[in-house]
Parts: sequence; structure tokens; C-alpha cells
Amino acid sequence: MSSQSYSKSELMICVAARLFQDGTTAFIGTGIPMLAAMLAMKTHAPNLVPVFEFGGTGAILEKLPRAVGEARTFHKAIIASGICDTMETAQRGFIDYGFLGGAQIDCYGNLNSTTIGDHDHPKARLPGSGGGNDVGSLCWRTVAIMQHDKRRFVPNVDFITTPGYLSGVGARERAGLPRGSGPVNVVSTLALMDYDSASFRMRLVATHPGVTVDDVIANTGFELIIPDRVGTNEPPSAAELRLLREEIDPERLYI
Amino acid sequence: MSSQSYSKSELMICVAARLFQDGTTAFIGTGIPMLAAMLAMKTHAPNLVPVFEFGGTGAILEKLPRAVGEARTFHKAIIASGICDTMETAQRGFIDYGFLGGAQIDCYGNLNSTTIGDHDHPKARLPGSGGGNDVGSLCWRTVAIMQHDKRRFVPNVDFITTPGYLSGVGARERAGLPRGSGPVNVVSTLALMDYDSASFRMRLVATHPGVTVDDVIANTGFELIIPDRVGTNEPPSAAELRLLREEIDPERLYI
Amino acid sequence: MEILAQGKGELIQPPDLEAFREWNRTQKSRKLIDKLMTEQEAVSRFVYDGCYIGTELYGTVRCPMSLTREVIRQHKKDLRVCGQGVAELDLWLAAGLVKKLDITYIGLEVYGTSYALRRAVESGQVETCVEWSNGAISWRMKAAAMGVPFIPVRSMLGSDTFNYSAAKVVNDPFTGLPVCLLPALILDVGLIHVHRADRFGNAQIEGITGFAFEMARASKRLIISAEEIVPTEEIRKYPDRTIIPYYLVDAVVHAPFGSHPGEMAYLYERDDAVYREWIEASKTPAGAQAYLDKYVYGVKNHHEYLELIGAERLKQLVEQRERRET
Amino acid sequence: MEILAQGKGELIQPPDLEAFREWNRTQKSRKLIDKLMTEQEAVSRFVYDGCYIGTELYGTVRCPMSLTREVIRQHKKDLRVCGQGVAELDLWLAAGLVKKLDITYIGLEVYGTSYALRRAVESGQVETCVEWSNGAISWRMKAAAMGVPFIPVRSMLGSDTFNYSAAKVVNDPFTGLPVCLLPALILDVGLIHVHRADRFGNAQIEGITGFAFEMARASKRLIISAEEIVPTEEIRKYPDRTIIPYYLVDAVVHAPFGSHPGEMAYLYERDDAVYREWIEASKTPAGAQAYLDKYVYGVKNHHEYLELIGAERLKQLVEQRERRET
Repeated sequence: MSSQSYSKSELMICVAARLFQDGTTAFIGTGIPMLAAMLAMKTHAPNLVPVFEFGGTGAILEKLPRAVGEARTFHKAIIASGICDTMETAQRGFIDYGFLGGAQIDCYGNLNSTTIGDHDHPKARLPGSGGGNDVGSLCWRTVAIMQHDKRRFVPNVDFITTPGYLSGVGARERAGLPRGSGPVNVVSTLALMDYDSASFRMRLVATHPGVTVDDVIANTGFELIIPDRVGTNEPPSAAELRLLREEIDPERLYI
Repeated sequence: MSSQSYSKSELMICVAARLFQDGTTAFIGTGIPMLAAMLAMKTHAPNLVPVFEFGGTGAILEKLPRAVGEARTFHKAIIASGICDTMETAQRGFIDYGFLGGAQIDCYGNLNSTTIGDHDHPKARLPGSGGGNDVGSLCWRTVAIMQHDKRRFVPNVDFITTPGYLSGVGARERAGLPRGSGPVNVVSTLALMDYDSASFRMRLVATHPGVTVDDVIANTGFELIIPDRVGTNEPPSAAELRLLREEIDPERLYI
Repeated sequence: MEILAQGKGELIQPPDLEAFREWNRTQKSRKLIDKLMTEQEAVSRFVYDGCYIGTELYGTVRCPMSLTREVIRQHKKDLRVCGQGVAELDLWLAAGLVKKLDITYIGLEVYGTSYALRRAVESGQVETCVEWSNGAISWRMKAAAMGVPFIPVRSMLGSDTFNYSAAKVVNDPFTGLPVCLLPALILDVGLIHVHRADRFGNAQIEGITGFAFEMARASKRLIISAEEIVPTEEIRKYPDRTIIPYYLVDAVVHAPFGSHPGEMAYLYERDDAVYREWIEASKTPAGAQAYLDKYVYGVKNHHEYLELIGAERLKQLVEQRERRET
Repeated sequence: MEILAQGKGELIQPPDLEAFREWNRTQKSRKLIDKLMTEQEAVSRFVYDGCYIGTELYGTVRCPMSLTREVIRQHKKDLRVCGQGVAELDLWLAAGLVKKLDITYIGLEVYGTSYALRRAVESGQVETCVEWSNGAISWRMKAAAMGVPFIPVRSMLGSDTFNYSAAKVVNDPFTGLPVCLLPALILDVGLIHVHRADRFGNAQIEGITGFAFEMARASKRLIISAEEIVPTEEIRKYPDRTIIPYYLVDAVVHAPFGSHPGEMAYLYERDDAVYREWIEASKTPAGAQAYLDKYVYGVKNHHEYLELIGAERLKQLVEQRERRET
């Protein structure tokens, strides 16, 4: 615990970082996941193996990568290959975690980063899947990082760019997606969520400091499962903040 | 022309070497094809590109390779990759020639290097396809190097290890093999053969010096097409013999 | 092995393997021919209106930017484009050259959604967006590189990305598992920027290789731009470093800082000032046009472009680079 | 996409992709663990009776011969084996360890047909020979390495090699072309010999790579033998040279001259005297047994084997090697 002030993104980075287990592999995208991975490696998960989509695996992240595929993503790596090799490594079941983002998410963790409105005549054309669909299909466990409001937490996403649990229990397997894979957490600007093991629907785990359960419900466009006990996420510790500000992102590119 | 004496294999190597066109790519296996390719490169086909199954392409063959995949097969090569890359290069239509051998050949150029007798209870178990089936399937033009006798030139091969024209005109395409590919020549211990463009059946082109058309017919187990004009293969020239004996195979591993 | 489902997206570039084989047989010389030429010549000879074209890169890294700008300078139009694009497809979209897209990701990474993409698609200027994942588009090129009509994958399944793609789902006849079949993608033109190449087109890359191996083998016409042109002896000394053999290549362009404003592993850093300048400018059509006038139309070639950026700036980018050691 | 034809051969090792994923999730550590051990320990821990095993090599080049001999020394039996084999499968066949074969080529190259293969198959000691081409067996491993159930190819079609394989023919749903589908080959055990590896298993190869990339990724258990054990820093300095990342590897064995009597690119030449000695010996069961007694059973390990060959002889093989330069 610390009484220091911190930014929303610093808190999200810390909450995300704490989700990594040591000695696992994780697909790392640009932004918060990169900072979270570096923070985890400098704290409880020194043996985390970062995998970057376009070919870098096992890099030693001395400096924060600023772009996917840049030299820091394979700095002193154990292998620098290409996108087919990393995606096939995930397809073979070697990638434990993947991080995802999007403009919309539904209660089953399906994500939209393609279009708002009708696909062929969109209100807004978003970037598209990128590696998202592959990560959401092939990694064992995925974590979504989201802004938390009703426009983003919606009953039905306009477009399923990246599969979560699709229509619910058994739907991924029926579609042919790898058995036992799927979303496990959502780190939002308001709270930490997971998924109910019986219904595969999103469930509140813990709110951020100063956020009430009602705040979360009010900003969620679908019925979020609220368990009897809802925790509060630890704010960034002094040590976490020091690492983030002095070692990981001294230029304050993201925090 | 030369009056020098020469061995059967020296003659076969020369006849095979003369088939290469300059500026083409060719899959080269161990033995006679390697010597033929080196001879061609030192005479009329300096821009022949040797491709070795397990990954060497465009090597400068200063010394005769003694085994498939050994360092001489990618000595000063333009790329040293792996078998999938070379086979896929052939599958994409980049390999012009391939050389093949076998224990049996039929009038359509189908080759057997798998079993004599029934496959499951063979009289003789031979090595198997190796790269032969791939070369015979994927290269544009294949040349077979054969001992010429009735046990080897048979009406029906016991086992089609490597496809020639299969059952005749159109059969390769019907099977799904690449359009326009197939056998073009056979270099035997007695003669040079090609294939009749109408029937895709084997046809005599030219006999070796001292060999009569009747010798060839008597040693062929199927009806060989005999055109009105049958040529005689030029014996090895003094230059060809000098190259073979002094530059290509001075240790006389093959000749 | 019946078709269980298929995407409703247009197969923008249907694969024809026999035609590809015939092309590779008749149009790609096996001889070592000097293919070194200017970007003007390379683009005018091998890029044409309506062609299906792709650029190989990741994010802003190792982009063939000098070729990308030359394509705009020569007003090539009605391009059918695949990919994954940050800086380079953004410029083509802003310049109005793109008619159809096999899209995986076009955006500005941490800087968010692409303004040029939004304008081009929401206005209907881009007629079609067929959806794929980054893995899928790379695997489609891999299928073409293998010379086969399709490749099965376990990605894309169950999503709208699949529904708006041109992929199909079948039951695997060996395990019964539903698998997604991706059609081979044979490009009319591929643009790849590398660390070094010889004048015949033998090319080598330092660090990760993205999908250069696959795209080079999937392209009917291939333009290589290289930071450095090396003697063939250098290539032949380390043939195990060659990613692209010469016979795949139609043109070799010497392009130092060819990825600018993007970066090149071990050679130079990204030029964030110029990159951010584009991001700001691209927010409005007028701004984007002004940027194109300044950095593309306003210079005759890559040499003049580098003069515009300035030797001092380029020197800084080199100094800021990541090194193999340290 | 109906099945037009299928080979009558047994699918000796049916692929189970979900089980493979689960294996890779639970049995393959992501941590950097010291896996350096003797060939005795590696073979006794990871090779077992009845396992489906493969060796990576081409001809007599870069064969994992020290591991091959250790498998015989430990009397592993009922092996189900794939490949492409010259020296190493010949020894296993002569030693009577092989029960089933996914065969592509087993022979003595220019020295002709394998006597050991003839005896083992014609006597019925080898129960099954399922036929494939060299390309096909490599592509089957490639499919497993990709994590997909099969791979389509244009080889094998129309032949008895197909008829006695376990492949299938379907019409490609995109082009209508008949294509051959090869089932993924997931090996229980893979044996690969490399130029250098670190103690965690990160491995690099000089020159051509054969099918090492594919087999390493297709194997549930992977034993690497290496001419040289290098510090991890060496690997991390050139990650673009790594073919096999550590997390695929279960055991690392230091085996100088590990390919003897075969050759190793840039390091040492083939020992034709010993190779020819085998070819002569293998003509009769008694001769083969005598060779095995001398070179396999008669020595406790690879170290003793090298003493038997003699330092002088090995020095000559090093001197005779091909070099990158000259």
C-alpha cells in the first residue's frame, strides 16, 4: 500500500501485471501490456517469456519497446523468427497468455475492433483484427484491457473481431477453437473482472480504489455477475510506481 | 568425336549432361546426375542452377559432392535452407529438371524403387521413394537414368513409386499433378529415349555407339516406339573425358 | 469433408496455381541478371493500375517506404491491397489509390485509429474490406509460397472476422475437428525492404523476418529495396542467411533509410517527429494532402526525400538505434 | 470437398491436436532449465519401447549417431519409426528394434539398397511399411509444427506411393483441383544433432537445415545433441540464427563428432572407411552383429566410441572438411 497519487493507467498496468504467473509465455502487444509485462518481470514473474507477434521470443526487455516488431522486441532474444512461427507456436499450445483490446466487449468477452455499425456501411471503421483474432483463438488464456463505459461494455458487439466465449458454454469448441482456451480476465478503468465457470459470463472480481460496485454496474451495458464478495484492487505500491516511472517508462510515453 | 576408350558410365554421364539447357534449375541427386550437372556447367550450361533436395540452391560445384546434403551441395550457394523450401519451390513451378532412377520403368515412364513383388510381402524391399515421387510430381521435366534390360524395362512396374505419365495422355492432370509436367527423357546403358507427344509412350531417340536398334528392342520388355530415323549418340569427346577424369571425378568415385 | 461454413467476403485475388506455376516457369529467369535500378524504374515497370499489391513490414518497422512513396508519386490507382499497414497503407489510402482491401490491421498502433482509413472506407472510396487476422493473411501467403491452394488453421473460427472473410470451414477428414481453410494469396506485386541484397536480388534480413519469406515466394513480381547493396560473394559466404533467393526478384533498389520515418533493426531508429507530423496531418484531407505535397510529390525521388529530412537528423536516428550488443 | 481416394496404409501415429496442445501446455516448461545430460540419461528418460521416434538428417549428414547408438545400447524395442534413413535407421533395423515404418527412403545412397532393410522387411520382422515421399514426411511434420491436422500438397498423387500411404485426396474447395492431404505427424520422440546449443536447449545449425525446424516443433519429446555447448549469451547475440528454441527441448547432450561416421558441415568430413565397413558388414546378419558388437555394445558411451575411432583419425576428418571460405 502507498498513499502516493497515481494515474488510471498506472493502476491498470499494476492490476494487469499482477495477473501474470511466473514461468509462463505471453503474447505482448504495444501499450499497457508491454508495461505490465515489464513490471511483472521486475517483480513476481522474472521468468515470464515475452512473445512478440512478428517473431521475437524471450527478449530481455531492458528498454520499453515503442512499437510492435521493433528491435527491442528481440533484444537478446532466444529466437528471432517470423509471424508464422509465433502464431503456429500459439496454435501448438505454447502461448499461455494473450492481451487484447477493443472498442466493444460483451458479457462473453467477445471483442470488436473492426466496425461500429454495419460492416459494409460502417459508422466508424476501426483498425481490424490485427493479431487479435489469432491471439483470442490460439492462446490458452486472454486478458482484455478496456475503457469501462456503456458504449464499450455492450449487450452485443457490432462485430465479433476476436472470439471470447462466443454464445457461451461449449461454443468455442463447437466452432473448432482449441479446447480449454478462452478469456480469463478483463482489466478496465474501473475494475477487474473474470468469467463465471458455470455460465462463462463476465463477473466482477474487484473494483479499483474509490470505485463502487454501483459505479461498475452503471457503466456496464450488460448484466454483470456480482458475487457476494467483491474485493478492492490494491493501488500501485511505492515499489511498483518507482519501477514504472524510473525504470520502465522514464520518458513517460504511456504513464 | 574422339577415339579414346571410355566407360559406359562416362558415356551415360555425357549423354545426360547434353540434355541440360543453360539457365535452368535442376534437382540433382547423388551419382550420375551430379557428374552430368557438373559436366554441363563446365561446357554448354554454365548458368545451370543445381538444387539439392535438403536445402542447397545455386552452389558453385568446385568439388564433386559425394552425398546428398553434404557441405559441397551448398558451397558458396545463394541459399541454404531446408527440404520444405526446396520441395515447395518445385511445387511453385521453379524447378525445370529432375533426375530419377529406379529398379523398373514402364512405357509411360512410371518408376518403381519400392518393392519387387507384392508390397506387403515383397520379393525384394527397395529403398522407397525418397525425393523421387516429389521430383517426378513437381518438376517440369524429368529424366530417368536406367540400366537397360528386360527386368528393368517392363510392361507394368510392380509398384508406381514415382509417377511418369501414369496410364497415358491426361492421366497426370486427372490425378491432380501439375499441368504440363512429366518425363521427357530416359538415358539408359543402351540408348537415349524420349516420349511420343501423341501417346506419351516411350520412344527411341538414339542408340549408344555400337548398340543396334535390335539390341535395344531385345532388352526392352514393352513395345518401344521406333521412329523412322534413329540417331547414334556422340561418344564422349576428348574434352568431356578430360573434364570428367581430371576436374570432376579425379578420385574416380563414379567413373 | 463438406463445407460447414464460408465467409461472405469477396475472394479479391482468387488463387490459380497452374497459372502461377506457368508464370514462375516462363517469367522468372534462373539466370543471374543485374536487376539494380532506381525506384522510379522499378515501380513503373512492375506496379500497375488495378494490381493486387502487398507491402511487408510490422508496425513502422522495415517498411518499404521509399517504394511506397514512389507508387504514390507515379499515381498508380485502383490498387487491390492486403495487410497490415501503419505508415505505408495510410499514405496510399490518403492518396486515394486503394480500391479493395484484404484488411488485417490498418491503424496507428498506440496513436489509435487511422483517420485516412476511416475517411476512405466510410466514404465508400474503398469498395470492399475483406476481413482477416494478421496470422491468416500471413498463412494465405504461406500457402501460395508452398504452391498449394489453401492452408488449414484453427484461428478465425466462430468470429465475424471469419464471416466477412473469404475463408471456409470444413471437418478435418483425419480428426473430425472443424478447421478453417484459408485460400492461397498469390500477389501480383510484392514490396519488401531488407538490410542487404546483391544486384541479382539475393536478400538477407537482420533480426525478425516478419512475413518476408512467405510474401517473397507468394509474389508474381517482387521489388526489393535494400539499405545496402553487397557483392554476391558476401551472400555466398553465408547462404544460410539468405531469406530471398535472386530468382524470386524482379527489381533491386538501393534505398538507404528506405524505411524512414519507420525504423530498421540495428541500423536506425524511428523518426517520431516525422511520424507524428503525419498523424497530425492525416486528421484532415487538407492536412494529409499537404503532407503528401511536402514529402512525396514535392521531392523527385528518395534521394531528394533524404535531403529534405536532412543528414543531421538521419545521423541522430542512427545514433539512437538498438545495437546487437550492450 | 468429398474424399476422392485414400491410401490403404496404416496411419501409424494418428494426430491428436488437442492432446498435443495439452502436452505442450503441461509437459514443456517455459523456464530456462539446465537440460545438459549424458546420452545414457537422455535416452533412458525420453526414449521408450514402442514409442514413435524420428531422427533428423540427410544422407549421412548431421545424423544424431551417438544418440542412435545409445538407443541400441539400451535395447529399446518395438520402435515405430519415420524417415529417411541411411546410417542410423540401418543400425536400428540391423539391431531389430523397428516394428513399424513410415518409410520414405532407407538405403545406402550410391552404395545401393540396404541389406538390413531387406532382411527386416522381407522376413516380416518389420510389421508394416507405410509409404511416403521425402517431401511428404517433412510436410507431415510441418503440419504438426503448425499445429494443424493436415497439409495439402500436389505430390504423391496418382502413384502407388499414395495408395500405400495413409493420405487422402480431395477436391480443393477453392480451385476444384484434386489435392493430396497429408496427416500431421506428431512424434513421441525426436532426435536432432546440431552444431551448437546452450544448456537450456537453444540450438543453432550451420548451412542447410534439412527438416530440423519442422521435426523439433513436431516432437513431444526432443533430444538435442550438439557438437558444442555454448553460453546462452552466444545464442542471444544472434537470435536470428536460432532454429530450435529451448522450450521445445527436453535434453541436451554434448556430442563432439556426434554424426560420425557421417559428416558435419564445416566441422568434419564423412569417415568413409568406417561407413564402408558397415556396408560390408551389413551384408550378413553375423557381419552386422559383429559391427554392432564392436561399435555399439562394445563401448560404454560416445566417449569410448571416439576413443575406439581414435584421435588421429578424427583429426584427419577435421582437416578434410569443407570450409565456408576458399
